[in-house]
Amino acid sequence: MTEIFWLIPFIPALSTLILAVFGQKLPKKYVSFQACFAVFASFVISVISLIGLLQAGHEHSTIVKNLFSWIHAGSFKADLSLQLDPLSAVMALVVTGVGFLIHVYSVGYMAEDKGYTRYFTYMNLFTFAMLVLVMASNIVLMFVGWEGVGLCSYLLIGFWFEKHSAANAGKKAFIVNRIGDAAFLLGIFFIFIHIGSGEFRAINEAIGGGEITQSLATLIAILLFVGAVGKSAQIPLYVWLPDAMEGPTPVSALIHAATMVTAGVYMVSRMNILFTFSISAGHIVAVVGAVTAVFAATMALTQNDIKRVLAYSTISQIGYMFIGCGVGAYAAGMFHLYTHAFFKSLLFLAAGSVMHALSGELNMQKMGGLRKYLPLTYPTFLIGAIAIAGIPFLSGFFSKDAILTSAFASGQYFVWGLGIFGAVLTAFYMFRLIFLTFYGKERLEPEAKKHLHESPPVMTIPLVLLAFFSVIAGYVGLPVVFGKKLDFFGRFLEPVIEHAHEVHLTLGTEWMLILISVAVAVTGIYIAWVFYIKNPQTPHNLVARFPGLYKLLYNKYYVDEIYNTLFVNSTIKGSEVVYDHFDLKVIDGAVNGSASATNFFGKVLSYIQTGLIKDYALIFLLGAILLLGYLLF
Amino acid sequence: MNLPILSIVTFLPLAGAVLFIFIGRERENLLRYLALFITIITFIASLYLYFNFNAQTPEPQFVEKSAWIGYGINYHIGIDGISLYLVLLTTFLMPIVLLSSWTYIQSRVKEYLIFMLMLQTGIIGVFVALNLFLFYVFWEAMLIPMYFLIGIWGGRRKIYATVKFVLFTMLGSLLMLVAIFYMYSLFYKATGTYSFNIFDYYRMILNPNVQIWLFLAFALAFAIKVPLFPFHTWLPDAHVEAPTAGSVVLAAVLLKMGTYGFLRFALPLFPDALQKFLPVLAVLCIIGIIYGGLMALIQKDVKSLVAYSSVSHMGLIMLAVFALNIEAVEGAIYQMLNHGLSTGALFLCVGILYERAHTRLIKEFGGVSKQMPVFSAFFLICMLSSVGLPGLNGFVGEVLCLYGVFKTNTLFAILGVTTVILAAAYLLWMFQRVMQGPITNEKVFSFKDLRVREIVYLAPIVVMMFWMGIYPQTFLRKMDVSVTHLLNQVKKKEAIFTKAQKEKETLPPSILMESEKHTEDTEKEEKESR
Amino acid sequence: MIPLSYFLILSIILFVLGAIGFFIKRDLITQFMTVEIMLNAANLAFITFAKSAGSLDGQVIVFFIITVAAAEAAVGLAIILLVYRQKKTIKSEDIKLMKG
Amino acid sequence: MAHILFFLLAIICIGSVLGMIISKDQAYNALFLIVAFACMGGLFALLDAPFIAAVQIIIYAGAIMILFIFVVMMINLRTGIGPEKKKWTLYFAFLVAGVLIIELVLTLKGALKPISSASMDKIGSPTDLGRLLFTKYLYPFEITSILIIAALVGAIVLVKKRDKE
Amino acid sequence: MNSIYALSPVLIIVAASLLVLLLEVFLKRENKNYIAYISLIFLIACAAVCVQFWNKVYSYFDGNLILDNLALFFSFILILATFLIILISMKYLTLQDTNYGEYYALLLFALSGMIIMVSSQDLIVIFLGLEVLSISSYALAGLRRSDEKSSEAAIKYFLLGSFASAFLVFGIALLFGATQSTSIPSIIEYFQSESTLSMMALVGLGLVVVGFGFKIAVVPFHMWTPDVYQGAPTPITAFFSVGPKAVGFAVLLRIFYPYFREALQSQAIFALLWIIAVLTMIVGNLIALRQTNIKRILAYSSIAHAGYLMIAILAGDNESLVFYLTVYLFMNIGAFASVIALGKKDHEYLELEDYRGIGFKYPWIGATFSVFLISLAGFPPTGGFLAKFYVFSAAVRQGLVSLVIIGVLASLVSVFYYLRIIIYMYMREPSYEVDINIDNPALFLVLFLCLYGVLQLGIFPGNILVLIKQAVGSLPLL
Repeated sequence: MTEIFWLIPFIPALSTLILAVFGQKLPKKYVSFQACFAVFASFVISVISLIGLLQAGHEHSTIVKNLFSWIHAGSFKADLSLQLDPLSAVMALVVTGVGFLIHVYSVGYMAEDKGYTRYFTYMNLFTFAMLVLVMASNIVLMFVGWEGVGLCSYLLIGFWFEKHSAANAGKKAFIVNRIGDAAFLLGIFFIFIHIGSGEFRAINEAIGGGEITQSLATLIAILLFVGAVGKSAQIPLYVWLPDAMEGPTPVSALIHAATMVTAGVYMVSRMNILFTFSISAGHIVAVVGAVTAVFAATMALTQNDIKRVLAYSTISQIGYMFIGCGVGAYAAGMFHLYTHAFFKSLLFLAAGSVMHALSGELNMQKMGGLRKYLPLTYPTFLIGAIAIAGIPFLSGFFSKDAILTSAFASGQYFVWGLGIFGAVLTAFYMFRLIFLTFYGKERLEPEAKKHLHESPPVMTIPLVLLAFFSVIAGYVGLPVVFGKKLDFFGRFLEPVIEHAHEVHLTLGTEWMLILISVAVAVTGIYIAWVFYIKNPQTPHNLVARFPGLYKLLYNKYYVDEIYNTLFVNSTIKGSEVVYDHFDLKVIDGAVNGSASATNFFGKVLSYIQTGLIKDYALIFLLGAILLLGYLLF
Repeated sequence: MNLPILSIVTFLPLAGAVLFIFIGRERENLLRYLALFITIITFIASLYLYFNFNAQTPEPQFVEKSAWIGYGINYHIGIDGISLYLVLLTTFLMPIVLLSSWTYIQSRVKEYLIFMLMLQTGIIGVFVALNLFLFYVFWEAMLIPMYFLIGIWGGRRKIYATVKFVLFTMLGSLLMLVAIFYMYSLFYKATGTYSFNIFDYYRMILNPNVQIWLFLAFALAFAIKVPLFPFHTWLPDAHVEAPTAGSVVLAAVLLKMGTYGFLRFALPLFPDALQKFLPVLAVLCIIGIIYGGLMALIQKDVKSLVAYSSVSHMGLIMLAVFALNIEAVEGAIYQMLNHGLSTGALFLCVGILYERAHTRLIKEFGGVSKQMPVFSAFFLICMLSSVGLPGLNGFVGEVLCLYGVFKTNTLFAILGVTTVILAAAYLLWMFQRVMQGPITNEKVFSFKDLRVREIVYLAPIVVMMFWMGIYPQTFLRKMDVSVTHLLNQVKKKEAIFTKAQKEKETLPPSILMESEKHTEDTEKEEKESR
Repeated sequence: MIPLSYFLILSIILFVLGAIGFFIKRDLITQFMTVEIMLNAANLAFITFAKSAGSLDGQVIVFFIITVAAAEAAVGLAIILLVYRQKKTIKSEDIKLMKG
Repeated sequence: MAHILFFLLAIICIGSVLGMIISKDQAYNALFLIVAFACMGGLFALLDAPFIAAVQIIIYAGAIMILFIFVVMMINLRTGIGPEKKKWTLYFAFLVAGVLIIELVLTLKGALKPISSASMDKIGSPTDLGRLLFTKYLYPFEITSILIIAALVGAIVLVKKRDKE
Repeated sequence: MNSIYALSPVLIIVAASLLVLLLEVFLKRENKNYIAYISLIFLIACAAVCVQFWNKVYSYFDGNLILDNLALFFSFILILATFLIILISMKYLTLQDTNYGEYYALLLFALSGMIIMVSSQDLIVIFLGLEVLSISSYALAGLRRSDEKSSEAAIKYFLLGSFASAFLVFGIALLFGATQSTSIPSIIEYFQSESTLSMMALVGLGLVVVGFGFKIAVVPFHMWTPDVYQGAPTPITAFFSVGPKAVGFAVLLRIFYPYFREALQSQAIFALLWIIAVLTMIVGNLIALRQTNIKRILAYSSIAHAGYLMIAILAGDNESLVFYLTVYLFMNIGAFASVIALGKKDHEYLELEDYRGIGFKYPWIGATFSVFLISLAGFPPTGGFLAKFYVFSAAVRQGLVSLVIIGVLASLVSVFYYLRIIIYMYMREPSYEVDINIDNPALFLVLFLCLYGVLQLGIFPGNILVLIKQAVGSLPLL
């Protein structure tokens, strides 16, 4: 039954094709139906194959389907072959599951948009690319998906291309990603040169067999990780993600929260053997993740754009996932990825529903007290917030805790510390968001207030479902304190994830850690409550106290500005100078110069031709004289 | 097979051109349809070549050989796995090009079509010729129709552009001619027989000191054609001024003649000199890649932007050629085809815009997608294929090229990879400024979306892009053997020469490989010369 | 007996004088005359060589050269007349319609 | 005796050539030319070429020069035309002359063979000349006829008045 | 076979010219064309007679008249040239009122002179032939009496020409002094026998080169060319650019081919010719860049081509030389014929400006002219390319690589000004009306013939090459 798993990516592909070719002719209803159905179908199949895997058990937990040989040139062989194993199964499930819900949500959200068909085409295309990414059995094919999702994010961010900002954001996203991809490509080359194959299994065996040296492994790992940094918006390549919020909100939910941005994490766990093999690479991953987690969180503190806050939170959450991978707890990382998919997309969709209600308002300062107007959106949003803040018994809590625990266990206390600090911040800004939006006095535009309304069921139902999952999703991977065998998730992934650092902590420490993380979460929320409910003046006082710090945070550390001046503008200015003064003046000048020089000589010579007989005779005589002279001497 | 299929493919267009002379100039549509018909027939004929091509042998196939003028000048044509695709590319693009200029060319249609057809024969001839003389004849003859095409139907600075194009190209090719003569006389001295047959020349092992000069002459000619970095300035002018069709042919096929020349002549004939100059050339390629990209970034005219982009792309292709390993060379050939398709397609798109706006300045556009959604889809795909997005043709070639280069020299590859970023940068930026954003220039509101004709000629290219991106084996399969053979040739000759060098320190200008005996046509020459 | 080289030297001098004359004279007729001088110098040389070789060939050749001179004179003067009719001058400086 | 005669003729010859170069009046030039040719004839005689000498006097000094005189008269310029006045031109001319003379004279050394006295007396007699002319040099002789017709036609076609003019 | 028969080619031509002269007197002005037809018939007859002698080497008047294949081949070329010239002249003469019967007579005289030159080994005979040619040429140059330029051309050509022939005569004199002979074979013999050759002989040879250098217009003896070419009636210009050049090279071939075959390249004279060749190519092409008058452009181009031909002489490869001359005949006459085609009553269009848009107004003329120009520039698949190809490859085979490189660069320059004419014809919009007299069948016949010739020689030169092989095979190898 699992053999048909290879259909998973191709159903959306087919649907994309149909929509792309005939889309303009088809009725809206049908379009949305087909789009959603395609994703749903693949969802069903992935469920089936997951079950198949569970039955199959550990020994044959990896099925590879080689469709056809793609590129064969010399030693470079890459096939179009898909692979089903626990890792890809989980990812496929997340992608199709969450994807399906978001598709449904979009039906409502995009109802009035002119580019309706185009939107669903892109969405299906994205689903296809993402599935290829996760199910590829070799790294080149993975790269295909990798770039494919990049393309889709480009298209969907720039979906409203009439807006300069949207077009810009799309381009920015693509180019920044490309930087990572270039490194990724080099990594691939290294793998091919030294391992001779791109198949994951072959790579893993090779590394297991110690075919490559520690340092080489590190090099490759870092190159690949740069790719991941680009895709998953970590320092220093995170700058595109906040701008990506220019796209429709469901897009942000699907691509920039649930699936695509986490591809980096997936890739790292996919290559976990490599990353484990080279210790230093692991450290780098962990540190980058931790720093990003905090850094992004701090930027989230002062934002007023509801979606940007979520964007920064996404960055920081992915940071957590990388912490997990970095410290060798890939299962934890993946676990967080999986839970995060639910609650973060929930948050986005809820935010989208808020915007929908306020006819596109994004600024939290213009909201407040909405909870009575949005009876369904508010609780779902709240659930999401709680989940992400890491309050016990919701999904976020389990996954984040798993990560931090293993970070602590791995002895990288610095990382762990950052993680904890990040947790405080997370709790704070999430509840700042909640309070500013749903509590306090209404700061609405009168215009917006007129047609303030809860979203239609087609949008709210997905919210509810996601909220449900955000609550229960965590229970597939309970902490070890509840007994090893309850960590279904980790056990399920075991065949593909090797356990670098077995968690060996006393139960006491475990409990202690759990308490700490709970405590910080609560603190964060409390501070937020103090700031925005108890006495709302505090923020202003703080701003008054530390204006510099505030400006710094508010302007996101001026990173965008720095990048622009440092890379973008300098390149363009430089090129212009070179073009004007080198290309045109020197190179082309040489060409034209030689031509005009020739012409000039012609002119000079033509002066000799005076038209006077005597001069002609003179030249003649001179010629004769020289000739004779030459003969004589 | 008794039908001289290759000659038919080569000379059918020319025959058409001759036929045209006798058709009244006022019957323009008849002429157009006839030309289209001829080119399509040619394409079909060339498909025959593809399907009956035997991928197992490196030997040239569909060979036709007959005595012509004497002195080693024979009519000797054939194709191998390398030239096959370039021929196909040409025949495939020609009908498209004609369709693209269906309405754009309104004045002097007859002459236009005649020159187009002549051009096609010239180009195909270059790719199929196996006799150096024949090759040179086509190589030069091809200039004339191009000269007229740019010069008559070109833009404002058309005359400057076309003269620059012709003179620049001739500078190289004339020096190459001298080199050809030199080899000719060397061969004569070595064997006492005249021959221009490249297979005879392959058997010659030249003294490195001689090789250096000959190689430089050949390399210059081809480098100008490609164009390699310092010789590129004719390209933007020619592209900008040429009519759309001209630019397409120029970018898609003419530039390939340079790379093809390197593969067919410069590499196998002068391996030692090649080794000597490899670093220099590679560096030039690298500069070309980055420099071209940067220049493209800041062009104000869409066409010259694409022109510079092809400087960058061709740089990568040449770099791969010089990497001298199977992946790279196959990648290079594949990338030639890709570049042919994608850059050609980009020029077509620019042409479509130009037909509507009568300008190519980027700042005149903006928000065109809103008016022309279908067009923007096509444009997007072409652009992405040029960017090298996986799933489209560009990726396969690019990845093979870079991989091959990587194998021989990591540093070069790392520098070369920048093309991945730069290409994205300049093309996406251009796309954003032209197609996206709010509509600033009210002229844009009057734009009509693609006509059926335009879709008809863009669609096949796009289909090919996907095909070549998703199932490249169709093409890679058949070039394998030839490329391997080529590389072995290069290696083998080096080996033999070093052997000879060991034996005696003072070397004759040329040795002849003992292994093989004369090919039959040199024997014929012997008879003639007696 | 006069050494023949004298004659040769004389012929050379005459030849060169003729050449120079052609160069520094400014009227067509005299320029043509100088050419005649040059031809005669050549004649002198021929006859001297004939003498030295003791064969008659040289003299016969001279005979031909004289004929040539005559013929040239006929056409040449005709042309000069033609020019004069049109331009009303025989100054060679005035004949520079075409140059460059 | 012969020496004196030679030098006399030579000097007159050169002198008249110089005169021709210097003087402004074409008529004088023509006369100078006649003198020069006459001397040339004398020199021919000195070289045992009596027949050629005669021909020289008759054809050149006679026929051709008359032609020149005619033309000069027809044109009949009021003001004669002298040689170049520009200094540098003249210097240059002399320079050229010097160089050329030197070069040519240099060629002479060891070029001449001693005269074979045997053929002394016979040489130059009109009979031999005539015989030679109609045997060995028949072909060139015929050609001269073509030459002269051509010249004739050329001259006529150029100067003859056309009906319409 | 008796010598009268051997004289027949020359005699036929002369007879023709005399007949023409007679008819000129009796025929009325309007049907002067009959004269042309008669001369054409005679030319054909002459060619037919020449065919009889092919492949049999005769020598009469002890070597003064030899009818070897070389002589015959050149005679063919020259007769063909004259034939074409007469065809292009017919209409032209009536349009540009130069319609005298003497025109044809002189043309034929010139032809006879040339035939005499190519079919002789004796410098004196050659000199006489040269004079016949020159004198007729002087007259022909000045034949457009209505036009000042024409007579100016005549006087320039005449004075400088006679000046040059004085040098030639003096050179012959010196050679005679050194060798006691004027026949080329014995002179060559002298050059090869003498261990230390006397300066006199060498200088004599040098002066002979000067004399012929004038005729073939090589730098620095080329100064007359542009002016005379511009001033002379256009068909005559065409004639000058082909006939005398071919003859001059034929003579140089006779002198230098055997000479160089022996002591190749060590000779001072060789270096001299080398320099002359280079100068000629460079100067000719460079000055041509500046010209705006078609006839002047073609004049300078013909100078440049003389340079390429010198390369052939230096390479001692007569085959390529002769082939080049053959091609040159077709393409140059063709080019001039196209120029003539653009003329009307009492006016010729000779300035580049006049050529704006001609290519589309008169597509046939434009197309053919372009082909000739392309051939002159040396693009395949025209004869011009193959000709250059042979010359250069021969030179390279003789190791004259540097010379060839200069040659190709020079021809690169030449491409510019040839294409410039095409630019005017096709790529510039006409600024004023240009109307021409179209009904000129003879001319179009010539255009067609030349076009055919250029392409045939460019694509299938086989048969011609065979003939040429036979022709130069007859040269004496000492």
